[in-house]
Amino acid sequence: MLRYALKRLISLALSLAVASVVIFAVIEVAPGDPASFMLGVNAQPETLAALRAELGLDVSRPQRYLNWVSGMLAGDFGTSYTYRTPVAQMVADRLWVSLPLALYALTLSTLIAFPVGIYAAARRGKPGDLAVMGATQLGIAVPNFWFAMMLVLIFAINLRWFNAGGFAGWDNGLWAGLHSLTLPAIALALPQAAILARVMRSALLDILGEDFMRTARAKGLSRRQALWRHGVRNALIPVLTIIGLQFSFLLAGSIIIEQVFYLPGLGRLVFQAISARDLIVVESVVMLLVFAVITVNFLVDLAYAAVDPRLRSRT
Amino acid sequence: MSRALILGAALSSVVVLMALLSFVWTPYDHAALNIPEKLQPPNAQHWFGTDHFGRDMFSMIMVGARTSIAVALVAVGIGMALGAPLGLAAAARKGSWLDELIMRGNDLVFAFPSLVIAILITAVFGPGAVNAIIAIGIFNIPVFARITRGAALSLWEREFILAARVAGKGAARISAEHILPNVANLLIVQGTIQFSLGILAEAGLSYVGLGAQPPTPSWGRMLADAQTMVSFAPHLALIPGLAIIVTVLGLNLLGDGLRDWLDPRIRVARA
Amino acid sequence: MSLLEIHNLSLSIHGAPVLDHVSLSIDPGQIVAVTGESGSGKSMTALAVMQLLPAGTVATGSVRLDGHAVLNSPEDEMCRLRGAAVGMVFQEPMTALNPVKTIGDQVMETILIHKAMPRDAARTRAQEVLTRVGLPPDRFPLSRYPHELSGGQRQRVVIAMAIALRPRLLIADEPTTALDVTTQAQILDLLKGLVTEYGMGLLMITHDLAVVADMADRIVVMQKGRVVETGATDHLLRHMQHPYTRMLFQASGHRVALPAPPAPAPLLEVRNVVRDYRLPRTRLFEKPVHHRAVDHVSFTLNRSERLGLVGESGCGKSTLTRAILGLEEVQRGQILLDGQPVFTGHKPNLAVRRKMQVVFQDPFGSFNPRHRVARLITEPFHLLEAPPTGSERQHRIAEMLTAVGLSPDDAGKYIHEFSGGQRQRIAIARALMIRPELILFDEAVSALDVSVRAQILDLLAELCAAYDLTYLFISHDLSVVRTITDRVMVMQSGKIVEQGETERVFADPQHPYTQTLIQAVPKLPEIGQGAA
Amino acid sequence: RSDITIAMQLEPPHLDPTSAAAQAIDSVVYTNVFEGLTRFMGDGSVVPGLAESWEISEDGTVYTFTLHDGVTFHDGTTMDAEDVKFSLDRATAEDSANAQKALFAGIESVEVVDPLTVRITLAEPNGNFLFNLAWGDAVIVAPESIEGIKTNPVGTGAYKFAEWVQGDRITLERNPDYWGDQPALEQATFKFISDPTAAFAAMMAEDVDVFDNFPAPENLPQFEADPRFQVLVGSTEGETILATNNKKPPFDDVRVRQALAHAIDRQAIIDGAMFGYGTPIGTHFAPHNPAYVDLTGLSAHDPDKARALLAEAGFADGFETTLHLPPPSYARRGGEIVAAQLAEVGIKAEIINVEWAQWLETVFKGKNFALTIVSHTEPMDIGIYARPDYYFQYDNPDFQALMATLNATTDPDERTRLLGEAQRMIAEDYVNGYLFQLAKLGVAKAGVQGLWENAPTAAIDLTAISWAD
Ligand SMILES: Nc1ncnc2c1ncn2[C@@H]1O[C@H](COP(=O)(O)OP(=O)(O)OP(=O)(O)O)[C@@H](O)[C@H]1O
Ligand SMILES: Nc1ncnc2c1ncn2[C@@H]1O[C@H](COP(=O)(O)OP(=O)(O)OP(=O)(O)O)[C@@H](O)[C@H]1O
Ligand SMILES: [Mg+2]
Ligand SMILES: [Mg+2]
Ligand code: NI
Repeated sequence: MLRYALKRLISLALSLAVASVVIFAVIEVAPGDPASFMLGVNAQPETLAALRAELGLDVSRPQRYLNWVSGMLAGDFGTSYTYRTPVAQMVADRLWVSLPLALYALTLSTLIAFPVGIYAAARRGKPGDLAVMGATQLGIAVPNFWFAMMLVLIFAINLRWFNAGGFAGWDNGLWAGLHSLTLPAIALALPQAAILARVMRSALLDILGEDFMRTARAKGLSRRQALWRHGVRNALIPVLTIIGLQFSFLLAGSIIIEQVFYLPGLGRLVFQAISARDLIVVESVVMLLVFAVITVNFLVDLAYAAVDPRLRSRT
Repeated sequence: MSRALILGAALSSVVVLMALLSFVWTPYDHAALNIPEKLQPPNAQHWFGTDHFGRDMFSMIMVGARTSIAVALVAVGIGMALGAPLGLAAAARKGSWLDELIMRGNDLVFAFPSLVIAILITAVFGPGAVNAIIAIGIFNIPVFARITRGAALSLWEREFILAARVAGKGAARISAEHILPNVANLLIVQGTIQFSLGILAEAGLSYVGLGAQPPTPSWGRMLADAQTMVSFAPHLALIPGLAIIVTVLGLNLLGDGLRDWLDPRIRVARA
Repeated sequence: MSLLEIHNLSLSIHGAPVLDHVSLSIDPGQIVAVTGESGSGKSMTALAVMQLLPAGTVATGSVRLDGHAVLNSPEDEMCRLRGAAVGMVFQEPMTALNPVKTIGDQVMETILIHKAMPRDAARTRAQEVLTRVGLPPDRFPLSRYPHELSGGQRQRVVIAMAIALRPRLLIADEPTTALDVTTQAQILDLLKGLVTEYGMGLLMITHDLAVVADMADRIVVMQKGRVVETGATDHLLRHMQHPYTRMLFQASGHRVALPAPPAPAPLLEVRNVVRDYRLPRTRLFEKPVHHRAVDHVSFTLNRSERLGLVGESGCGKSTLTRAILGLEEVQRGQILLDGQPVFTGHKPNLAVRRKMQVVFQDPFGSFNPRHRVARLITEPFHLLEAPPTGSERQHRIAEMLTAVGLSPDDAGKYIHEFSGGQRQRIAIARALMIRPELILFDEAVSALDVSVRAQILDLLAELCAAYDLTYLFISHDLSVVRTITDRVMVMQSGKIVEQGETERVFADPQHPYTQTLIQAVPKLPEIGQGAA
Repeated sequence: RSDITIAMQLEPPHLDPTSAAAQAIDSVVYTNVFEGLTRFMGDGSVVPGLAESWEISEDGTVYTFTLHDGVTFHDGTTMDAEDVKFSLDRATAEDSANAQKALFAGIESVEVVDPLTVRITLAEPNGNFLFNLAWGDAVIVAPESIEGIKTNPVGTGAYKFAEWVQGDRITLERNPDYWGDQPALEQATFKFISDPTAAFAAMMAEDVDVFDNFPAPENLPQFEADPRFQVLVGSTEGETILATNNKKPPFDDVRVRQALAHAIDRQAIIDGAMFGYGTPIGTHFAPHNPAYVDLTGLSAHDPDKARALLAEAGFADGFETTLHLPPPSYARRGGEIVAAQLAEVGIKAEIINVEWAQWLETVFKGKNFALTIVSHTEPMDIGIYARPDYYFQYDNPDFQALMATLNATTDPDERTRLLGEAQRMIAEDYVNGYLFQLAKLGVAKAGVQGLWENAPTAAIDLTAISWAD
């Protein structure tokens, strides 16, 4: 177990190192000089040079890469070119929107997907199953930004049950915060729930064909008892993989949704930073997202072990 | 043949036929502006209505299908053409540095939040269909590499591969002669699924303005253009949205149906 | 009144008939063995008693279990019966247990689900039954997970689960098929003991006639969904009526006549071969640990000699085969065919490979399902410098297919169009295609039904006469090795512990391991009708 | 109510109006947090700000300002002549980061006469000087608080900076110690909503009270029809033009540029891209300015004439070119229409959508473009045509001379005449395609009063705003 964790940890570190090079390289070739963007159309050359020096843009690329990486290792993500505040601070603020949103969406999608998937698996081939499977097919096919648009149109503009967007802030209480994250979370969660429900169902169906399910029935467990006691936990293994993938997707992929609901989250930060050529912010946020994805995958791997004792003892 | 397969094939072929038909015929010139006639709801002249420039939506949807299909197809093609050989090679040299390199490379690509990178790539290299293809294609490579490797590994354990080795065949030859044909079904099915994901991805990129550029019509961009007008011209958003849904639904049903039809045992990853 | 009374049970699955008027009964304390070929409906009969039949099954007739009419019982009533009144043990111990739950939980579940006793008492009872099946809690705590046990131990857990509530009837569907002979003997003993001790009825399903003869009070022989013969064991063995029963018994003890071996002239020489597998490291920077699968093995195989290799599962037989074929490099020692090494300079020596072919165990997995027979069996031509083409090639294909008892027309078919026995014939045809000097048979008949196995063994004997074969025959089935080889080697944990003339080794085993092995094999009584 | 939530499209990068071009900074802080010696009013007039009064020397080169007494910065320090000197010196310094250094170009010296009197000497007379000092880039800052100005602006205005939740909002609070009249609102929140859909949704859901410059003209009829809202349509200083690279063949040929002008149908662009909001212009000048001359007739929509001109220039079969479009919808949508209109006369313009940063890099700085659509939002910016190195690269010595004369002229009538001449000159040279004057589209809740209808500069003057009872 420890060895397993350690090995994963090392490959995690390696992945991060390679990722940092790739990100830096991609962003370096981006056209558009941050300094001239900031100073606008009438900037004087000497002003520009002064600003470039101030931003640390006047050193060579490798040097800049090293500065960036060593800064990050020390917890210093640099200073935003445009906002002139520490990137770490900005990211931390945004994280308080993106992370709860991702968790909220993930919780919603899990809460929807589990019962639905189990229901469908238990009624395999019956009308209930077919209806659920049809609905999930549709759920997968719906682009989430389009879904978000429709949600806003219906629930915010017409019914006015929710705010059309924006974030009330956690200072106004948990409820206010959650309320403003509800529509975005639904927009993110439903298509994901459709995928998760399908995975849950097919994993369960696979498990239902296993010998030990027959053994359980032979002990006197009813179909339902066997499904819950022996099926669900085994089915968690493939389901966990998907949840892991989805979390990364939700965290990173909410860019568009944050855009639709104008939430001050990480996704919007990246978008703004890209269009403002705030390279240091882009680099750091993307790096952070990669870090999050890799870490989540690592945690998922560890979670496997919690679910599956076979992995635990693989010393 | 299952109902899913028939329905999926029907929906997908309607879309494909529409795209093909658009090369020779559309009701109107999809690019012709007619500002006095803008924002008409669906009617007898314009079946899907007109957009904010008075263009015929039906013609735009037809030509847009072309864009979506082309971008997704080429992206999946890239993913498969590069991913499958990598997967075969990794499986053939299981446990070697090559395998390790390929798999770690895969993990790395997987570790990048795909949408962010797609946005980054198109933002850096400029928006446009070609860059969208590359951005989507890159993330298809590990999908195909991984699935090919997984299937190939279990095939390498099979005795008929051992028999081929006893017959003196090398890894490359075995991969081509024995492994590839046996993973082909899997690749086709996964390809269909990736194709549908590609269409969604293209729509997403176009929606944020990083996909195909005007005047090439694209469903995602039609949605973006429609955004502010849904409240008074809902057809602008509904129609491209439904076009995407129908296409993706059709392809997914086709993929699922094909999988059941070709081989009930193979498992397809959908992520 | 009987414990289990099956009367005129007929079953169809999605309209296809599976059982046809099956009747049988079991009394308390009685062991009834159901035997018959694969697919004859044995398992379906057992599942009908449990009412765990696959979806789409229609049953008629009657099944009375301990006075309850089972066939039309509602599901909750059956739930009460299953586990409490009737327990069941399945064939595959590796998959019969839930991998994510401890063995204690799984045994206790039987007790708790029937609310037979409170949790503490259930725990005690679980410990008792596990002790009874030979897994005392001090050595096998309840907190073990299935993967921490061997196959035989897992099968014991399954049995413990089935007997936890002392059911009146125990159904065992091929409980030992997946186990090796020594473990099989232990499990069978355990079952016999339980029957006498608890006075249970045991419905035992097996295709191994020797096991049947050894254990059962009564025998039921099934064929194609029907009971063709039934009776008390001794009586039935002595007065077999039905031709199928006779065929079955004869095929089990099938003997073939091999041509006499010629004077020894070495063909294959294996000298001091060692094959290590590197195990995953347990700690990061420690030295890699190795598992020695083949441990200093040396032997010589003479031209036209038929050599057997026996040993229990995992002792290294297949590993040795792969080493001989030059598919893997060995860590130490030398393998020479006709004086030439099979592996030179880290590369397989194709000139030597040309002289060898192999037949594998799995008749379903040894062929690429996407190729036709002609292409499949000519694959070894790849080894030749000038493979025959055109009509020469067609001729060779036809000749080989005929030699293994198939028709030349079969060349155009796909592999799924053939039965298991036919596939094994095709595998032999493929091996013979390039007229190798040496053929390796790795468990080549283990997956086949007894009757089919008999046919393949006959074929081998014929081919020995016709083509003057030299082969190494690997099997864990001692009776097969005994009849098809001239000389035999016994392998244990990678080492050859004994070798010699087949008859001598079997009649007078020297090494203790060989002795256990031979003793553990259930013996079919000599029936006297004479073997073909 | 005494608070208000005002939405705007762009979030300011920071809050120092004296060191960046971003208009969003001015929108938040101009006159609210920071004040200058003079200031703009909603109608575009320039009135005294921190300066109570001023005197101008005979020759027009020496300005003596008398400051208001008792003005303090939000940190309690007093605002006096030293602060004015500091601010102007900082703006004119060699390493100044001021984005509009040109405004201060003529300043020779700034002297402190006494704590409430400042004397500014110019190198030559400048008729625009008081106007220049009203810009956001010329506000008065204190040396004590300059260090943290970007995130914690300290000014003299009626509102103090309170909180900034980046990516979301900035909050200002009323300054009880304000030297002038106390404004009506106690608190104001600026929310940043760039996405037009989100803007519409936020307005409709009444999440915000005012949208300063509503990004989606197509939604205005809905607001107009809804009694909950009022729509304020005004004008901006934004001349939207099809900027043309005058050095890049074939656009170095005036006939080709003229053909472009005749190929374009302005009304279609205003209707299609702006849903009817905007005033057609025929030259680079704001129509609401008294000196404006209507020259749209010079470039009336006439595709046949355009084709004829192209044929004359040797492009009978048209040619291929590119069209760079920055993000605002006037450019993106307008660009699609322009491309279609150009296609009609045989010019195939490939659309290249760019972000602002890229636009600045490739188009503005690199001059690596053929055509682009952009709105020039600085007030009175016809002077850019006198800069041959400006991105559209119009190099006409006659025009440069004309501008020099204009700068030295203080007589209003003469100035008007010269401006008219300048307008005509660039229109007849067809330097750029002149499309329309960008409208200022404000949306607000029905009860909000005192909003600026026009936008002489980017500002949301909170002091004027109040709620009707
Ligand atoms: N789930 C099922 N659906 C349809 N047919 C089935 C199913 N399970 C078994 N059968 C059919 O029922 C018949 C009897 O099968 P059964 O499993 O009882 O044979 P068996 O005697 O136990 O064979 P074996 O020795 O191989 O276990 C076979 O022809 C088989 O093909
Ligand atoms: N690739 C491998 N890596 C590590 N260990 C292996 C590998 N292949 C086989 N082994 C181990 O080597 C030992 C011998 O395996 P082998 O397959 O030769 O046994 P066998 O005698 O053929 O058994 P069976 O009768 O089950 O086929 C086993 O303990 C097995 O776990
Ligand atoms: Mg069976
Ligand atoms: Mg083996
Ligand atoms: Ni008798």
